[in-house]
Amino acid sequence: RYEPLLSEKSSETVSTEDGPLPDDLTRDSLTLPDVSEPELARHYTRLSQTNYGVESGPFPLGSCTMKYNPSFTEDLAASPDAAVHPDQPTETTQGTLELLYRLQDYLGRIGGMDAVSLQPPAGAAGEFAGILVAKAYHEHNGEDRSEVLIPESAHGTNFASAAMAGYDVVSLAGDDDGRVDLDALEAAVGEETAALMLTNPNTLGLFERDIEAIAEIVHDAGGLLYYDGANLNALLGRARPGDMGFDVMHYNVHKTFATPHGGGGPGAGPIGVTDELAPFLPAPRVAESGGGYEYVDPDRSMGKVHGFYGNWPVLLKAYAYIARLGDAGLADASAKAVLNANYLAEQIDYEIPFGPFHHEFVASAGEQDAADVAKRMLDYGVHPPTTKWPEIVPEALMTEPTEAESRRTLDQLAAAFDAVAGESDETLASAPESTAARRIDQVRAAREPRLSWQSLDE
Amino acid sequence: RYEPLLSEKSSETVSTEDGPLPDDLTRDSLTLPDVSEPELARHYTRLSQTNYGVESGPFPLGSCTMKYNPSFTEDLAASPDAAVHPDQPTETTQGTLELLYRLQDYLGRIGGMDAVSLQPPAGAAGEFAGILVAKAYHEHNGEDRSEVLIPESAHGTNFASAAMAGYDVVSLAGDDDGRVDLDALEAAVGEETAALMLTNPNTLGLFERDIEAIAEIVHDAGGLLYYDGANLNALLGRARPGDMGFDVMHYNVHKTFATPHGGGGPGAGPIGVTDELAPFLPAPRVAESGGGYEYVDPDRSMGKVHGFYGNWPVLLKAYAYIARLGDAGLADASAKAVLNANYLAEQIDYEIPFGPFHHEFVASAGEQDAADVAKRMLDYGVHPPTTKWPEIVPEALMTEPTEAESRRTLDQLAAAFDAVAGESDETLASAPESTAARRIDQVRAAREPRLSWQSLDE
Amino acid sequence: MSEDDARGTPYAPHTAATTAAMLDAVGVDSEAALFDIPESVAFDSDFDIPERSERETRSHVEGILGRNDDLTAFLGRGHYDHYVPSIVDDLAGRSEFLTSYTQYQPEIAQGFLQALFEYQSMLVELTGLGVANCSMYDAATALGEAATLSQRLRSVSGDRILVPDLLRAGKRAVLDNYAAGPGLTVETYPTTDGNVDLDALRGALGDDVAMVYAENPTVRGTIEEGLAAVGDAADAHDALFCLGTDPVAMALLETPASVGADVVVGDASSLGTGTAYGFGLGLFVTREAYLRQVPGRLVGAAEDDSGRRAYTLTLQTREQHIRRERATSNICTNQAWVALRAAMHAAWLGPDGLVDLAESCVTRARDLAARIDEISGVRAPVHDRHHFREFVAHTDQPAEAIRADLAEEGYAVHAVGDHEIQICATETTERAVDDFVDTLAEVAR
Amino acid sequence: MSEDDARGTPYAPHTAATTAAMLDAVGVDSEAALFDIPESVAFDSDFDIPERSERETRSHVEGILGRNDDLTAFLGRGHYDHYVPSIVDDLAGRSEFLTSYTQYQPEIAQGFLQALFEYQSMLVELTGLGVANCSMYDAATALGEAATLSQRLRSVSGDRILVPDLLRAGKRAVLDNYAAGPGLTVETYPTTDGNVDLDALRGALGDDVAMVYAENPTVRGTIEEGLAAVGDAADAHDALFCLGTDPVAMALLETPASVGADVVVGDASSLGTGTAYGFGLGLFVTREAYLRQVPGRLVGAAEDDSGRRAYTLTLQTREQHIRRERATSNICTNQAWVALRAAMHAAWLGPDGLVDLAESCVTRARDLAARIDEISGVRAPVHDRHHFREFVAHTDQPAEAIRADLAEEGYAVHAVGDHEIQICATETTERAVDDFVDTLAEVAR
Repeated sequence: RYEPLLSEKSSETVSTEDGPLPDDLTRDSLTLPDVSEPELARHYTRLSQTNYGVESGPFPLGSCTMKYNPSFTEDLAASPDAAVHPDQPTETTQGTLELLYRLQDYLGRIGGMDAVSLQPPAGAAGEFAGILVAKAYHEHNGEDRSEVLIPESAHGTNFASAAMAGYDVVSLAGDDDGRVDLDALEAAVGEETAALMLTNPNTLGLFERDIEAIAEIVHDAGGLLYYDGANLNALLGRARPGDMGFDVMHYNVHKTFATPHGGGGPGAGPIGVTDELAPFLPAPRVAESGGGYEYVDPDRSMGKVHGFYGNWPVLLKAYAYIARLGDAGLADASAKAVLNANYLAEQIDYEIPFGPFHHEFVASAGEQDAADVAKRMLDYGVHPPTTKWPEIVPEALMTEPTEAESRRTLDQLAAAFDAVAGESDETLASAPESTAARRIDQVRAAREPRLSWQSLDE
Repeated sequence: RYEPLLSEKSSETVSTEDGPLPDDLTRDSLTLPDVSEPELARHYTRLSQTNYGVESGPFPLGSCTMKYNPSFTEDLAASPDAAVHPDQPTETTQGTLELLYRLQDYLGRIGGMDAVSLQPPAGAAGEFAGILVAKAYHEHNGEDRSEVLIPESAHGTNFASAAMAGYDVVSLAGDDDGRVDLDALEAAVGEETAALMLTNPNTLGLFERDIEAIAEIVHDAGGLLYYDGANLNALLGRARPGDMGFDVMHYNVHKTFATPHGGGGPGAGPIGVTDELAPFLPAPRVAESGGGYEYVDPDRSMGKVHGFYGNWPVLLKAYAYIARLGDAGLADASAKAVLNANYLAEQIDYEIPFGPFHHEFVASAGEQDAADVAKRMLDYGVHPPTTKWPEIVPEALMTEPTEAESRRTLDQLAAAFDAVAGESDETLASAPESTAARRIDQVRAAREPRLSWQSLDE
Repeated sequence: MSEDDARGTPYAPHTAATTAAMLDAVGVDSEAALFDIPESVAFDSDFDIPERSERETRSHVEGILGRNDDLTAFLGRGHYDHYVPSIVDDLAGRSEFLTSYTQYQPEIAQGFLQALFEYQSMLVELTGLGVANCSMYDAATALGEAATLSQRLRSVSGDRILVPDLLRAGKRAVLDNYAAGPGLTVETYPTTDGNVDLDALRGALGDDVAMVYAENPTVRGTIEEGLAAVGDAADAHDALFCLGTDPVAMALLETPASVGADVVVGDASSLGTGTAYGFGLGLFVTREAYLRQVPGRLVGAAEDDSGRRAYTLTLQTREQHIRRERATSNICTNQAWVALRAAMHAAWLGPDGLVDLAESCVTRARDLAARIDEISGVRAPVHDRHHFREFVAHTDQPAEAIRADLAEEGYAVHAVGDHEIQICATETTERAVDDFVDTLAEVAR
Repeated sequence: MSEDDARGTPYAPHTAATTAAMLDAVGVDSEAALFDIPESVAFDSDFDIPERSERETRSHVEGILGRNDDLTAFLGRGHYDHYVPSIVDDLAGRSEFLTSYTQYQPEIAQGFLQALFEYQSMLVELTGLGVANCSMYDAATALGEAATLSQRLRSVSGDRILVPDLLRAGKRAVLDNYAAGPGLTVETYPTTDGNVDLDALRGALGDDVAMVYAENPTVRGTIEEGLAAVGDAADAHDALFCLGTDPVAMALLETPASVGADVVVGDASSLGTGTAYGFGLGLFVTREAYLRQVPGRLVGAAEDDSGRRAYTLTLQTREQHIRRERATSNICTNQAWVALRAAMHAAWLGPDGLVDLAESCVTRARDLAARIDEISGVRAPVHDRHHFREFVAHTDQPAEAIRADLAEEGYAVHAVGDHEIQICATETTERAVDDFVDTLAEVAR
């Protein structure tokens, strides 16, 4: 089932001479694949057949929330009315602005935040924007704080985003129960503390029960509390970051609001803030004005994190999802996500050291290599969990079935887990055997990088 | 990779009591599968993965013309402007009527016909309608002719359609070269002859070189000449049925004009006729009138073959295809279809007894069983040709690659043919071995019919 | 592929060089040399059809379609608009389904076969009868096929087909053509207040009747109240009882089996397709006893060599490609993909959703009729019956004038009598109902 | 699934009975019992967001979007509308692509990996440079990443970034934020008649410059004529030369490699996406020497256990999920699916089609400028340069008034100066050009 590269099918070199430009302004020629539409259709159809999506089967990737992506939101995003140029005057794009305004409003209500910016084009961009908001706030207050505190078990993006914003990162060890260690926090916090970034429930699926105490400690030191929205799917309608004391947060719309992951993107990472931080949000935001909508630049905006207004089609899909589900649907989505995680955990043999967890749990592969367990699970026709992270659980199998799975599918997943749990290291090491590609030599791929078809000839 | 039936996943019985109707007008309950949208999406995604389409690989089904179906025509068919109720007043559906009018016109030019009806919803319906037009014509002329002549090698629908119209079918043996035997025709034709139905090129891919003599013989006897448009894809821009002396014809838009086969349908089978037969066409037709369009019933219409106006979305796609290709594209499609058939024939080992052929050829599997050859070809990842028909070629492999295939794909196809040609009967009999289902016991399926999931419990 | 560069079909991959090489391999020096067409019938002119880029073609066709007026259609009478969920387009549009062929190689067509098997099964549940085929063209041709079926059954004699006097003209015209071949004549029986006039039907019946046809709901939207008696009356004369209906109606109304129907026909495109200018999906369901005489394709469960369940087209000896002029029908290409869509839509709704939808067809028609009845100059419904989706209203003004005035205002209704309009209400026109009622009140006075 | 029957998310399969059984299996008696949330932070109110059926939601959202005016936009300046063939939607919309995750399990993600590898390869051909990543968010963030890259290279020192004075404000604002972290300052250099003022740039350069940024075509649509000299000037001070462009322009203009570019950034969503309110696809291509410092994901060719070629994400130790605060960037979710679409579109066009499209960008702008230059009260193009897609026109009337008057008439242009409007012409506005010119002639006099 090997599908040749486009370049291996047919390639053509076209001269750019005799065109409308003088030769010294043009390239000499262009060489690219040259295939007909029927060949193109087969090429990508076949490629798709070796790719696994949410509609292919269960996809219990912890922290990634691979929930079902409703088809109707794609239709709406493809609507000609949604195809607007960003420089069109706002009086002619009232529909677009109204939708963005409504989404700002809905997200604010869902997160318990006073003001929302939709500009960040992904979760990490939301972190970067949110931290820059915090930085602008501190600077406006004449404070030059240099550190961002981040629990050891947090998403890697937290660390990278804080660093990109120019902060020193202080990593916080957790307590024995897998949560923030208040003593360690007290010890780390201080006048250099710009913010603490926290996911809640955390990456073990545990709710940070001491969140109010945490907020108090950080706030007392003059720091801000940043909420990483990656796990918001656990809490919809049950708890809101704003009510817990968070000052800034980002939403991962492809995790919480069912926009498709697209093989890695696009996402969108709106941020929400308290009133106090609203003047520092990215420019512009949508405001209501005399029955219509307009863009306004926040007074002390931190600037921009996207050349235009962010990932509009993704935001549109997220709005449609929220408008479809409403209060009852959103709360039910979280309830079923948590029920599914707990039910699945109940069925599998691997040990789960921490709990009570919510929408995801982290099992330990014990003596087995978690990465090998994942490869072997592919042979059972299911997607494996996230592996080897967070490191607090040895050989972690970070599992999040989402609300979309039926009991029947959860039972199948459990059967796959348990079958692999009983297999030998040799079997695991040689897995997968039933996939389009067998185990791939990643070490060599990195040692001898070949990143284009041009490099294959070398 | 077995995918359970919907009914095996989840089933629910719903009572219809307490509804808006008295109980004596309603059923008691309804039992149907009850699955969520994510489960539904996976069900049909998985089913699709066991199905082979034109974008899966080569599809050289002789006589079926599995050409590439351009994606953009689907978008046009899904346009909200195309979603019109058939009873809307015609002054409000001028767009729909204009498109139908233009298609009537284009098809007339392509077939060399004076008048076209778009009503028949498939090729066989076109045959039925065309023969009824002929019948109405004869009856109008006070003639009560009882027979339709059909070459032995014709499509089965020709026989069935003539019979459905109340005609006796007279089957004509072919000559040694695989064409109409003029002597046999002379012998068969007479005052009972209502029509001769003919495909040209015929099912062996051969052009009926004596078509003018054939027309003369039939016309001299007072009969009409009917053109089965199944093989029109061979002739676009090179020859037209109307110019050959045909009086009535049908077009298979899913063969010639690239509308998708849809796993068996829908198709559309417009018919074209000479001026003489135009008054007998199905009612209504679209006519131009004062810059607009209207429906008119032909004076002596044979009636209707579809409750409304035929398969509108299919007609729309066919129009879009013709409008895209234009003269040059249509002629090139035929040229490349014929080139591909001849090139492929050149590469394969199986004997091809008749020629020169056009867009398709019929090879003989010789000592092998053609049906087994087909099953074995599946193991090579290609779709096999049509088999065991026409019967004039022993163990026929009726092969039509269409214009869509590249030389590279034709070489792959030839390799599959040739590999199978060298294999043993045992290997062939146990094929396929690499498909989602192995060889299926059709005899038992027919002997013990189980046609619903309800029957599986019995 | 480029716009300025078209030299032939964009859907063939041949470069000039490949074409030359292939001609070489074949041993000819031009494409023309491959055509064995006598000079005297060769076409050496043009169709005069311009070629266009994909973008230009879209723009051209969209321009034409844009000339349709944007009406809100309260129209029914055999073609109904129900909301089709996006997922149907998404899944049915997958090329493995859309571009596949009839399942003559079942080993690589299991997916479509299973989907059609499920479609058949849902119709079996909805009708209570044993055998559903996997589609005819539309309701009219399915009715025609039912008539010819009656002629192939040894248990049935006679050459008269009885249909209601209100039968839609297009359906009747198709039936006439199907009936003529085997020498059947079609006659009407009277209706009373929209429904079968049972006494009159009994009077028209005789042993020379091969089939009695009735519809539920009727073309005027009324729900029949004595279908079992119609079935009994037909049965008493060894005539088939053929019932016309649709899958949404069947989800709520008496099952065809329970009223003695021998054949059920109708249009199932009310699921999965929406308004498409009469584009249909002929459903055809009958008793198991008539299995060998069923027209069209049938999917059956089977086993493969490894003993696992598989699906296949079956009983093909009934069909034209094998039995030729002795086939049960000439149908070959059918509406398989439309059936796939209908099955998807039904599965999406589930039994709850389907029953809810059917109930809303009753309540929407009832509620709209009640509102319209308040309008001065209009009386609705004309028929003192329960209704499904649609109803007839009496107008003091000429119906044709009302229809035309409404069209001016952007609404379409049927004019079905000198002073009778017919109105259909489904969820897709929900948002327009208030304005429609106001507009009707204005034009009707 | 039914409209009247919503009780929660339609995208979870649980019936009440299953939920109960599952709670039972877990050993709790309610869903609430599964939540470990302190009372004091529990949310016990409502969002006050109504639930809607799919049909109602579509209607609701379409209603909102319908409030956008139907303008013909002659707009560019970084976001361009080229015709995207249907097949791109069809293929990219396949759920195996659209709903898949980042390819951390390459064995079941070969299709997407190969497509991204092909995307990278096409960019390598277009730029002439060795390493393309498989996407950033947009042109602005790609430029920001280029700036931070300059700080990670040992061969580069300095903390000043030079950008043209005409740089779009939004891009500049993003760059400022990316630059601030590593302590870079962004400064502008002057342009002359739209293009780089080489002498002025040379004057601004010094060994404290880390990167020089230029665009080709420029934001005003002019084509640079001396980029190799810009590259040389930057090189003389060991500064990176970063070039902003897009894949359509690169098909025709001098290759970035040939003018000495070290990094190429820009927006590739001009292929595959069309107008989408600034939705972008950041392209990022650089020299092989900088490979280990590249931000974002990279797909590489590899072998699997059976020795066959396979593809995988590679060099992941550069990335945040492994290297955390020492990563080359924080980017995680990128624009992979948009890159897939761009690659499909490029493959559909082929080299012929892509060069044709690029040439039409030159001729359409030139021809439209010439026609507009005929209009009384307008002079075009303002810059005495070759143009790509767009150009600036001088208007005797205030530009803002012209812009507003055109908007009234259904046309959008940029007002870029007191008496300067900017106009972009691609194939998608072809049919509107005549009317647009007439309208401009009316409002401009």
